[in-house]
Amino acid sequence: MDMTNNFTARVKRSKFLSLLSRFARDPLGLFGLILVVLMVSSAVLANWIIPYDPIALDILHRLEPPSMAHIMGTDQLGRDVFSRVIMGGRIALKVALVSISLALSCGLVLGLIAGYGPPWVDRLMIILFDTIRSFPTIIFALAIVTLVGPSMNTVILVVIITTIPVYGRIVRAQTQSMKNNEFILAERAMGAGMPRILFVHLLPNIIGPLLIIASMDIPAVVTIEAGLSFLGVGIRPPTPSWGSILNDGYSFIRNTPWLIISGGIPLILTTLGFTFLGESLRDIFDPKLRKDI
Amino acid sequence: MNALLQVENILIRFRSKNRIQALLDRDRDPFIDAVCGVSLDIQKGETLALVGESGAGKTTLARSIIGLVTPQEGSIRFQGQELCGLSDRAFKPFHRDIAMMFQDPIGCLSPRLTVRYLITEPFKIHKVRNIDVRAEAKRLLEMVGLSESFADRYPHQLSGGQARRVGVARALALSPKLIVADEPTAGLDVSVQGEVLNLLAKLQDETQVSFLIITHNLSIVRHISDRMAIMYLGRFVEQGETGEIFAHPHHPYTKGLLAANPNPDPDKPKDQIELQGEIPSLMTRPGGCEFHTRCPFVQDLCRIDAPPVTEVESEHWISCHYPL
Amino acid sequence: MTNSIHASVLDIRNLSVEFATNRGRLKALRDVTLTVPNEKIVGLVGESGCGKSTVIFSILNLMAENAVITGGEINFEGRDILKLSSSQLRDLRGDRISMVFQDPMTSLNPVLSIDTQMIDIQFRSSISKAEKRQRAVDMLTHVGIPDAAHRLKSYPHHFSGGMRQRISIAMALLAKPALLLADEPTTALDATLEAQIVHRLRQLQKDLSCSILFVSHHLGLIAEFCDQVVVMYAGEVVEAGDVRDIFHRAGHPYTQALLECDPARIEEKTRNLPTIPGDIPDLVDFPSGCIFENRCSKRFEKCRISPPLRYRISPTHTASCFLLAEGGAI
Amino acid sequence: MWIYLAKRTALAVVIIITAISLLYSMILMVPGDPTAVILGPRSTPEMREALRADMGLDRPAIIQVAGFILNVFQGDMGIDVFTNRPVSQIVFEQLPYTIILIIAGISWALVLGIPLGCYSAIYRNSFIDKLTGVFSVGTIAIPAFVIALYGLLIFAVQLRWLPAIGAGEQGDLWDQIKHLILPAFAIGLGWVGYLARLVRASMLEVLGENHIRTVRAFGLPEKIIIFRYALKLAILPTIALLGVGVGYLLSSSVFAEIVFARPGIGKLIYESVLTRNYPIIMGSVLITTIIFVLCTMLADIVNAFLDPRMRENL
Repeated sequence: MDMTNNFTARVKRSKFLSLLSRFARDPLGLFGLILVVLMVSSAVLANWIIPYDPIALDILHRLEPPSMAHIMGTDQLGRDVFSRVIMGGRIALKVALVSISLALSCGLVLGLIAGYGPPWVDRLMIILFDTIRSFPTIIFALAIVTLVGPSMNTVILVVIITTIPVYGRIVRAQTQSMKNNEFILAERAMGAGMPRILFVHLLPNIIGPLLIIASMDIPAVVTIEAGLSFLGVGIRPPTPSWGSILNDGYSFIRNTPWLIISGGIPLILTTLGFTFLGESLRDIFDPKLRKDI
Repeated sequence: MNALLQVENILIRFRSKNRIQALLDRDRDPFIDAVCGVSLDIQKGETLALVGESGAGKTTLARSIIGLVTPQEGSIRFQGQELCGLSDRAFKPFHRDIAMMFQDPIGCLSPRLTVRYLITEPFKIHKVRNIDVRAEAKRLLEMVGLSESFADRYPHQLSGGQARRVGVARALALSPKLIVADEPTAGLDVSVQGEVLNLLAKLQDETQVSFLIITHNLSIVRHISDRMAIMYLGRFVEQGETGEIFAHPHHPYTKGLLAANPNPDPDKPKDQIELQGEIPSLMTRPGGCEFHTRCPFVQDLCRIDAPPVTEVESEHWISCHYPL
Repeated sequence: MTNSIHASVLDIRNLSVEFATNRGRLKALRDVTLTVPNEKIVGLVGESGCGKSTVIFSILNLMAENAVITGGEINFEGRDILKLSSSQLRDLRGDRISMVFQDPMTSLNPVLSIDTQMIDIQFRSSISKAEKRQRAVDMLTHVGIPDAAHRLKSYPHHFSGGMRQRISIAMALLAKPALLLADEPTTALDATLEAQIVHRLRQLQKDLSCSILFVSHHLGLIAEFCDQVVVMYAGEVVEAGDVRDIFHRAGHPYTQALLECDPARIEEKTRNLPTIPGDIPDLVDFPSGCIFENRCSKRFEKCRISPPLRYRISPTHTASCFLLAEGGAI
Repeated sequence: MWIYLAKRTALAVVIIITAISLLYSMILMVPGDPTAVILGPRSTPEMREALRADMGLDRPAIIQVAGFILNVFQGDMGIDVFTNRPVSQIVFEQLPYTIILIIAGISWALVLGIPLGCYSAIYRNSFIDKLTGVFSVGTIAIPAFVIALYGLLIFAVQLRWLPAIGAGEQGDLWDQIKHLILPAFAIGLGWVGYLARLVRASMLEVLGENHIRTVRAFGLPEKIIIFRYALKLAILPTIALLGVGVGYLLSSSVFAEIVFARPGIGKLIYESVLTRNYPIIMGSVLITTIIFVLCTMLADIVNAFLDPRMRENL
């Protein structure tokens, strides 16, 4: 017993140091990391990267194929597609970060309440969570859009409403499985109050895996944003979005395939990047985390 | 007699089926009694051992003393004050005087906190402010025989024996009057369990703390306890002085348990009794004497009537129709 | 029957096993030598981390993936198991050698009935399904499962831990193996059940005249149940002998200390129980001398420098300690 | 078993009722005249007035919601103002197209995903396993509508192997199948990867369990170990998730139907969103939600039925 413990102690210490070398040994994780770094930095530095104003019209040069002047060509209104793609990435990332962090905080609080609170609160929360989860996401989103009207905030709202139950469920399950652990009973036996148990003892054990799951949800949110914008009910024109670029491309699919290609490739690369990175992070930090959530 | 802890006729029941299920099964009594009608007392500086196999209700009884489980009937008095029915807030001061140690030496420590935080946490919980956390941590670690270098470790970096010592330090932090220890040697090798038991004995000599020790390991009970109680299906079948019970067990179950914990000697006599069968489920308690299904000396009366608790010798109670 | 030719059914010589870990190679077993004679029960005793389970898992090659056998031989009925092909080894499993595992709650398949599982393991036999079922019922009755014919169709979760362990034993003995490996078969059970099952196992061993290699950390059980005892510490065999050699005339300081520590042996009440201070040495970064040197109360100069060999104390009794060297090394 | 069935059905009913109430309360929460939302555009003031009286908008919200739930359970989801036909009728006309698409999508995902997952688990770390790993993560990550678009671009527009739009001629089975291939491919691809990964993970977990070690110790042939002892357990979580899968496929089928201009619920909803025709949207959301809830219920029940521990205990 001593032997194995000594052993894990050393493994832990060296773990931090070997993090980078692990990435190097995991080519997909490294690939993901590079894609994510590219994506994030292009979103941050967008204003310096874009050669044209992404919403400036230039009717004379509409639907031009890629050239030196417009490396991804122009769309049906003559706007530079490359600039729109870069700005679209910025929007996608913004939507993802805002909505996931809000949903995560709400889900965390609600999940803790459900998991640690009295059984009737738990039952109520579970029914609420399960109800929201039982709406097919996109169809439900379309209903909300019809009611509230399309805008970026609607997209964020839709994502928050549909992801809170996911996080809430996870936090609840973790809390429930942990609240009868001996270390929590030991705290209660010492007279520790509910706030201390929740925030000093439960939260630190839940937050790690949750953050990894949340980071793996970024591609899903980017997909929803692009999807709604593709349907024309997401980000309002003329603000660029990968979804609306794809929509433009769809309308002209028979003669200008580059629009679809340049709207789709960054979307695919981003979702792939975040997914590979998330998988890799999960394998490093928490190999036991369930793979099917 | 003014005992430190006095438990009288405690009854703890759990719901065994939810309401709908009970209704469908026409079960008017969808409960199981984990502990039924148990009485005990512990004096200052004394150790009482609670012995029994899994499912006997030992842990439930222990948890009710610390307020984690609420008994349906009976009373638990600590220094004369009633603990049953107290709210969490009203119970809080008693957590200073009654500490509990849990079974799993490593699992009962919050995994993301350092040993220093863990052993000084009782001060934070009970708002003891005028202390130096570092010095206190050092003092407590020394008391349990660990060097100060352990203060910065995390639970998973400790061996079972070390973690158990940290658990003891935590229990000791507020100088309690009673420590309830649930299987203090569980998961420890024989060569290490002695260290932990010696430590508990030393602390008792120094501080006059009382122990309620729960264990299934009879061989340690002989050395660490003054009195012992043997539990079966939520009831005490025998209770008395440890030495007396080891020398003259009167209940067949006690005798069977003793026989199942043999002295490791290949030449010892093999005429001892062997209990048959397994502990019945709490859902289907046998009628009459509840031990009759496994008793090698069962007679007709045992199947019909539950035996009363009788004092066979001074301070030695058993419940058996035909004591050995 | 081949085992009439060989005096011992199992003969392990200098078995070494290593585990690949992040820190390097963990030398879990080093030069383990032990013998299981025909129709005897041999107890393998030691504290956690001593490698006793690794020994029996390596016999059937059921070890974790990061384990490598680096040397030695495992002779079973005269054949070295380590030289067998995987299909030859599979032919031995559950036929000539079978095994009972530690945790009865997880060692049976939860979604298949006992009936299915007990018929499946008789896949080698050409008798009819009804006959297989009858054999299963007979064996279940034999290990003490009441009303076995009716309960055969039940699933594992219908049985208590003790009953499941009886089922596991019944499955293991169904093919009448020459050797039964038992990895702490009663540790997860209550003391009274432990006694029942061990007594039953002893009876079955006599009826089937097989050998048992019984792994346990419970000294009382070993003393009562076994004919011979092998004591392991930190991946090495430190002492081996007849059960009375070990419990009455223990030679190795570790065995002596281990026996002293058992509170069941101490008749007088004491508030100062004996212990073995110190920890098991690191098995990756290895001490050069005797493995027990850092915790031994009788150590001297030589112990630190080189490891002791195995020395003979009596015809039936060996130990690895310089203090016992006068009998000569083996 | 019967108790479990009853409980699970009750839960489904509760969830459906909660879902209806949520949807209806959303209308009431949005600022503006709820009758305008409910009747959709092109409603006249008289119609709104009539509806207001009919719904009793002056009554407490809870009674309104209850009335609405009652209506839905009687199959009444209102009238579409455009065509003056019952909403339920319009939705049920489109439903079969979507259901066929989903069944096609999930079937090919199952047929390919489960064997792939098993193979990966059994031959762990082999080349195929690693390839499957990359493939499944990749297909999960790529949005279904992008797959649909690229499928359209490559196979229909550039290569012209498959038809681009519509559901095919009525009565011409071959034509209909040809029209089904691309959309089913698009919505199922992600699920091939998802199922492969799930089956692989749960298979590996089961293969590491103690009871598998037990049968190995009996020398049972590997084929029996995998197909009888491991697969039965490993498949359980997959079955439980198939219900959830229907929900995801309902979402992706919206895109597939729009991209391939295929009739179906998705297309219906999309057109209604553009015209802000709320009654149709509400009806479609309700019906798809009910389908989803029933599918998860069915999956849970099948799961419970296959697992003897659940079969008796619940």
